[in-house]
Amino acid sequence: MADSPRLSLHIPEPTRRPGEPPDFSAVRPPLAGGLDRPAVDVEASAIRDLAYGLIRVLDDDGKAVGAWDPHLEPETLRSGLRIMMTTRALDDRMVRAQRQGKITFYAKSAGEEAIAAGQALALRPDDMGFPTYRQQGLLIARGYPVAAMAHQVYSDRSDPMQGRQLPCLYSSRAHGFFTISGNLGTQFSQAVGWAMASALKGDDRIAAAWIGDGATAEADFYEALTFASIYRAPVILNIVNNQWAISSFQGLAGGEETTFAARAIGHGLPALRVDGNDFLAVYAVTAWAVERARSNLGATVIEHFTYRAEGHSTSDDPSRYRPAEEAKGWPLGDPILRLKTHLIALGEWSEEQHTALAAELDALVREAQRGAEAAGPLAQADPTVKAQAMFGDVYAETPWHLREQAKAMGEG
Amino acid sequence: MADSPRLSLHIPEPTRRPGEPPDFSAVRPPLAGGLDRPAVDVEASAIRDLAYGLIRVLDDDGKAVGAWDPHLEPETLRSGLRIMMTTRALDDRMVRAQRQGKITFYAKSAGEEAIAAGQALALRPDDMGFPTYRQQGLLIARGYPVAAMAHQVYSDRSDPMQGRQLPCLYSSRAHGFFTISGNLGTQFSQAVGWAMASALKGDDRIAAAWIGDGATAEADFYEALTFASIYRAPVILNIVNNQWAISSFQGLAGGEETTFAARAIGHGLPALRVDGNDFLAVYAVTAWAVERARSNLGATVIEHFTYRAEGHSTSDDPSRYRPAEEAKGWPLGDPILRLKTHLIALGEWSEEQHTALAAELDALVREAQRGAEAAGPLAQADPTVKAQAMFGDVYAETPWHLREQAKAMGEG
Amino acid sequence: MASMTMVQALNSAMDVMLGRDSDVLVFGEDVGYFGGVFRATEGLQKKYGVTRCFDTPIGEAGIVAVAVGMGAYGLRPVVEIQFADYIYPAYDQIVSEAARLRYRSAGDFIAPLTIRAPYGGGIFGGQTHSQSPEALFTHVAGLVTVIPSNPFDAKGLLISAIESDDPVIFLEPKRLYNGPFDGHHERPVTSWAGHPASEVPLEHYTVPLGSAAVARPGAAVTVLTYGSMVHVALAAALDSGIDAEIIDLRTLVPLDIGTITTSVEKTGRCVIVHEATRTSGFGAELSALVQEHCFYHLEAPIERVAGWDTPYPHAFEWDYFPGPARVAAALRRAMEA
Amino acid sequence: MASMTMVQALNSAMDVMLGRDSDVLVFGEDVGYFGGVFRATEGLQKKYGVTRCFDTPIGEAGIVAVAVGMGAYGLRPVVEIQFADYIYPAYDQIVSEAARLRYRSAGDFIAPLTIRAPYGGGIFGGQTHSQSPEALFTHVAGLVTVIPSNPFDAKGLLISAIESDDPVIFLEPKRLYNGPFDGHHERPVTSWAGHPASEVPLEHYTVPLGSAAVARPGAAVTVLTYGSMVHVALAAALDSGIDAEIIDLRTLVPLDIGTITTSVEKTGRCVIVHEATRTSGFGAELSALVQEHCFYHLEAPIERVAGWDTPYPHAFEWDYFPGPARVAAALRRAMEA
Ligand SMILES: Cc1ncc(C[n+]2csc(CCOP(=O)(O)OP(=O)(O)O)c2C)c(N)n1
Ligand SMILES: Cc1ncc(C[n+]2csc(CCOP(=O)(O)OP(=O)(O)O)c2C)c(N)n1
Ligand SMILES: [Mg+2]
Ligand SMILES: [Mg+2]
Repeated sequence: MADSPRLSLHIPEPTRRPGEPPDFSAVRPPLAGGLDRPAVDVEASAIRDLAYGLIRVLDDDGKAVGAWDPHLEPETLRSGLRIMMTTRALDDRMVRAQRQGKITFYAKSAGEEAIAAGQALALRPDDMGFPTYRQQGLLIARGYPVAAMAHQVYSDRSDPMQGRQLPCLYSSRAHGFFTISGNLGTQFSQAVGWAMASALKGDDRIAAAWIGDGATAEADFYEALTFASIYRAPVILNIVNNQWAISSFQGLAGGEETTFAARAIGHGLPALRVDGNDFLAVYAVTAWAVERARSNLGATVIEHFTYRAEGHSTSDDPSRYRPAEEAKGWPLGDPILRLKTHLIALGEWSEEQHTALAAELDALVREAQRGAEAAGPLAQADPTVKAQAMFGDVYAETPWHLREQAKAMGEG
Repeated sequence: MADSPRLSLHIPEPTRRPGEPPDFSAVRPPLAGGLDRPAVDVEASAIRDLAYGLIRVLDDDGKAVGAWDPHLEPETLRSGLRIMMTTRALDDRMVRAQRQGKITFYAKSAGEEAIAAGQALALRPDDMGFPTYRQQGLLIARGYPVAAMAHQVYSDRSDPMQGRQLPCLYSSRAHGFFTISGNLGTQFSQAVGWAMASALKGDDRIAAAWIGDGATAEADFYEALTFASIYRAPVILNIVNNQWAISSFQGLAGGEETTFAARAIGHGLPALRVDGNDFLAVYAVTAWAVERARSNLGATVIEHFTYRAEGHSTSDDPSRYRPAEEAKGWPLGDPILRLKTHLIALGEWSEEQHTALAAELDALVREAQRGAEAAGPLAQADPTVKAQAMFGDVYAETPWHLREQAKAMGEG
Repeated sequence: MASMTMVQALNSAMDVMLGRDSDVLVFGEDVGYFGGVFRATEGLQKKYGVTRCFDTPIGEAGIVAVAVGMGAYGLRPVVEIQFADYIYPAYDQIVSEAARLRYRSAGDFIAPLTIRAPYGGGIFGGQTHSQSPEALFTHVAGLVTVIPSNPFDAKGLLISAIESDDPVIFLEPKRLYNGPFDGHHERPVTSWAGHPASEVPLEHYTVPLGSAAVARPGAAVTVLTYGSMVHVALAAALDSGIDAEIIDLRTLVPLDIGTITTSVEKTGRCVIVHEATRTSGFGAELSALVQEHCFYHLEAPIERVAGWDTPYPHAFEWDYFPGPARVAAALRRAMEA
Repeated sequence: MASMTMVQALNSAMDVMLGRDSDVLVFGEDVGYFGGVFRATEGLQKKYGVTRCFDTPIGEAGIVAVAVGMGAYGLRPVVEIQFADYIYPAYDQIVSEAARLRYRSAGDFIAPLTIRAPYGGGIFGGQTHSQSPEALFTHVAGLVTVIPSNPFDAKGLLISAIESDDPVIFLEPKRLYNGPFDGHHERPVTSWAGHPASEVPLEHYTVPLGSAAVARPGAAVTVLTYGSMVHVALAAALDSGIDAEIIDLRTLVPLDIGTITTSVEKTGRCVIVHEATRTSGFGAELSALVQEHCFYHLEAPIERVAGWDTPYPHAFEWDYFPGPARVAAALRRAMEA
């Protein structure tokens, strides 16, 4: 006993900090096409290894290779590209608006656009999504007007959320897009409830949920896995491992010890780990999980291995905590560029088309922005509109005390 | 799309209900001694299979076999037997007291005594335990007076908890026994904090925590695994899978899908799964985890595979939800009987000694009960004692509003 | 009509709603096969099948979260938290999610769930089987908080709660499950049989949310209370001979302010009674509201009788439980002021 | 002495305590290398090393739980919840564990932790970066709840909190971090520089828990308030010309009842101001207490000015935030009654 060593505590730290060169030596992406694609009705226990692999389809030359190649029509590929490029164009424009003091806040999904885009196309439009603030691409893919997004971000008189939500916290039941919470993680277990309801009603719609690497530490993540596995709910549980949670690297969420996909194993759920910057791979794993869920075989956990290419949000300055050049060094590249290269290699796209599309989308988001600015701030709307926006929808019917307060607000 | 099948929800159900014969066909205990004992500094990823095995030392003839045999001195074996038998004697006597209306509530650990006893002996006395209400054996093993336990259970004038806690929710810092919460699970993550503190201070004490199969669904379980793995805390995280959580079988906590030990895998923690009714095996796995933790190699998860031989508590009637004969059919037997058989087989114990010990312990717990009854209910103590018990220790110093309330209570 | 205990009336409410509306479902820890540790869901699984009434893992956060998701789908989940003391792990899902879903989505998604939980003392349950956490919900905009005091109201209010499109926290005074306990613990236990409010229709009916009841009309002093304390207050009025008007609030939010102010304007005196700890309890809000609405009618300070500001200690059930003697003393003080 | 903003003063408190007591440690989301999203822990990791000030996973329940365990070991953890709006996942660990450890173990184990959290509005943070949840803690016996309103108090109170053997909920008005914002959002932003309370000793000192301060002496009406609203109340007094006595409560539980009653007995009028939603807010408790203690001195109904009973909507920052105009109107009503 006397000779027990003194204990010490391990505090995870990233290998590089500002001023140092980036270090991705721990990320050794395997060659594309190297992993088998099991049948969708495989036992979860038979594919535990996939939790430690990385499913990739696009190789370094932009060719689609291996068993996971989803063999998509060029039309679908171009749709995916368009969704991703729209997302990026909107993000860029809105961040500029924030820098100009026109809006209070914005969160981009730069570098991660393949996830929402690829998954949206593999899901059915009536499947319900439970997104985080980085799945704006899902809304775009499902045809929600970019103009309406700008109205929300501006909290303007046409904001469908009536000014009640922080920018980017969209909601659209009609587009299968669950109302985003400011609280991390809460939607993950709710999605399981939605999927359970669908199964209880003998419906054929499934649910998909997203969570960040950092937020996997929230209890809701665990409750989701527990309920999904026990009731075999038709849900896809996506972990978007973009390496960072504000200033915290993924080692602070457990990424030093094992993969995030491995969390599924303790619940007997199948786990797929995918190159999140590879549109084709994202599509392919999602299609596998969709088929499994829709065949009543239960939930799948997917870890999307990606990188948050910019700051956490407009409130953040990543140069304070990570090497300035880190984003550029990310070994899995840029998802838009990779899909573009693939399409061009297929002979289904050209630089000219690309430039033209970028210009078109730039015009689209400018137009959306103009619309938002023309609508004018909801905060300056007339008192009855404001009172409804402030006091409506707290309850199904507004009770006396809120009616009194609305009146008091009106009186100043 | 049109031909997607209708979804349906899986609701786990045990294979047998009251009126049916027990069914343990799913429990196929492997032969004792069949598993290797890895070095304590093994990588967790190298021993994932142990999460799906079952470590057993005592064979059907009561012989200790295989690599996990801890080769204990007969003296230690007899200590273990005594702890288990004391636990059972106290439990039996207190349940009788409850049936007689002398106490309000009691929870036994019948059938699970090997866990607290075996682990207490493998831990150092100054390691801190974060128990549930079924680790009373830990307190007994560490020399806490049975008389004091009876005082607590009776909420009598000598109750060390001053009548504030439900029976069985003991606390003794001096015996490394953390105050038991009525809320399930909360202690599991607290134990990790204690262990982190010990490591931060360069101490050499470790922590051990226990949780039931049912309570693994609480968020605290997950937070414990997360923090323990990330900071490599010196803690042993024990899951006591006694097959039932009040009326819910372990399938409702995920036991249909995989083992509870497997939960460790998603956090990169080593997991051991042990025959919880085998005192030697429990001791051996604990000693392994203790050595690992004390060597600064971090946390281990242990699943103790056992059976809750009686009702959940005195408030429960298990015949309403499980076959009456189920307890008798449990394939892993009774832990006291198995250790007794082993000791007799070793020639270190006899039926006579056993009977004598049982009688001695029966006298001990009767004496404890008499002491509690002699002390008299704290609720009938004089007003100043009651006011202190009621209003003391809410804060370090009693603030004015509590002093006023204490006065008001005194005035009736 | 049948004579029912409160727990039977609650069971009947769920039975009726499961029968009427295929979107209603009931789940929680031990509520399925076993029928709940207090038997509130007894027989429902057998009658409606395992997908309409089922057991869950012991994860209150998960239980409420999946209920929120089901509500968003279009179902009306009724979940049981085994004891109100165990609702805190679900607190984030209740406060940040269920309560705000409609507001933040501008009506796009709603959370029409009912969260049932036995609350309160009187059963020697110690610190974690005795709590009265209602004030932790009344502070949260978007939640409806309901507490019945008898079988008839329990069934009618629970049906209203299930039919409501708002999330309802439905706290059940567990000490009243099997009888109208009035705090006289030294007397023989009484059962609901014979009590007028135990006559409960077998079929569907509602007691509206947001409406109080006058449990005893009186002229001398107004008592505002709910749950178990309604019966304690009735006993205190009897014991003290004070002609108290006892108002059973039934719904705490939204509150029936009209019934309250009418009574206090008449009596000029007010005593508030609850089991929950005093500081920041719902009694504080009631006191503030009465003072704001009836200042010029008040002839005596508003009194609060409440649980002490301590955890509920196991040994001292009857020193903690605000019984008829304490309430009667407050009535006397209010009359003498 | 140095001129400090509130965030610098809080940083200084932690710095002093990390330096003095090797059992103190600081952790939370983004508090280590980065120094916290509001910079409250800036430089502490560099100065004291990664084991004294470090980052945690995003699991508030886990953060508080490990702090409870560390407290039981003998350390004094200071944890940051990034926004008070995100404290609910930890609610069970706070309410059922930290608050009750000493009581239930009869003093065997204590939870001497400090939970810091930025709270309140004024920064266009929307529903989940603006909440004022203090009343959800003041109802819980065993917790101390502290809210400073200026740099000097912030440092002195935080040191007291860290030294306290009780669990302290330490809510920081984030809108005051960098200046004494008084609600006049239409005016240029003011900084702490030059404000008397920005003169902060570099070394150790304490402001005692449980003691209020008179932020402005006055004779006409008593204002009970705390946090950001102290400055709003000061502006309202100035704007209205009403000679209000403004009491900065600083600690909500245990409350400094003496300072309150002395003032109300003098003025006979009372206005309570907080940002939190009105119903069951801490203002209700204050109103009830004032009424109970000073009934015969009250010449006008006690007024409450509070946040509306809705979530905090992003677009309507200044309609929601109870600004000087609303407070001045209440002062006038109190004077005219
Ligand atoms: C419950 C809760 N805790 C803390 C926060 C503050 N917060 C907002 S985003 C964020 C980081 C999230 O990181 P991650 O989950 O990896 O998602 P990412 O931003 O990388 O997409 C934090 C800590 C929050 N919103 N909710
Ligand atoms: C947070 C919480 N939820 C629910 C309960 C009620 N409860 C007490 S014991 C129990 C079952 C626990 O089962 P398990 O964890 O398997 O432990 P065992 O009793 O089998 O040892 C339940 C649901 C509780 N005490 N705390
Ligand atoms: Mg991330
Ligand atoms: Mg169990």
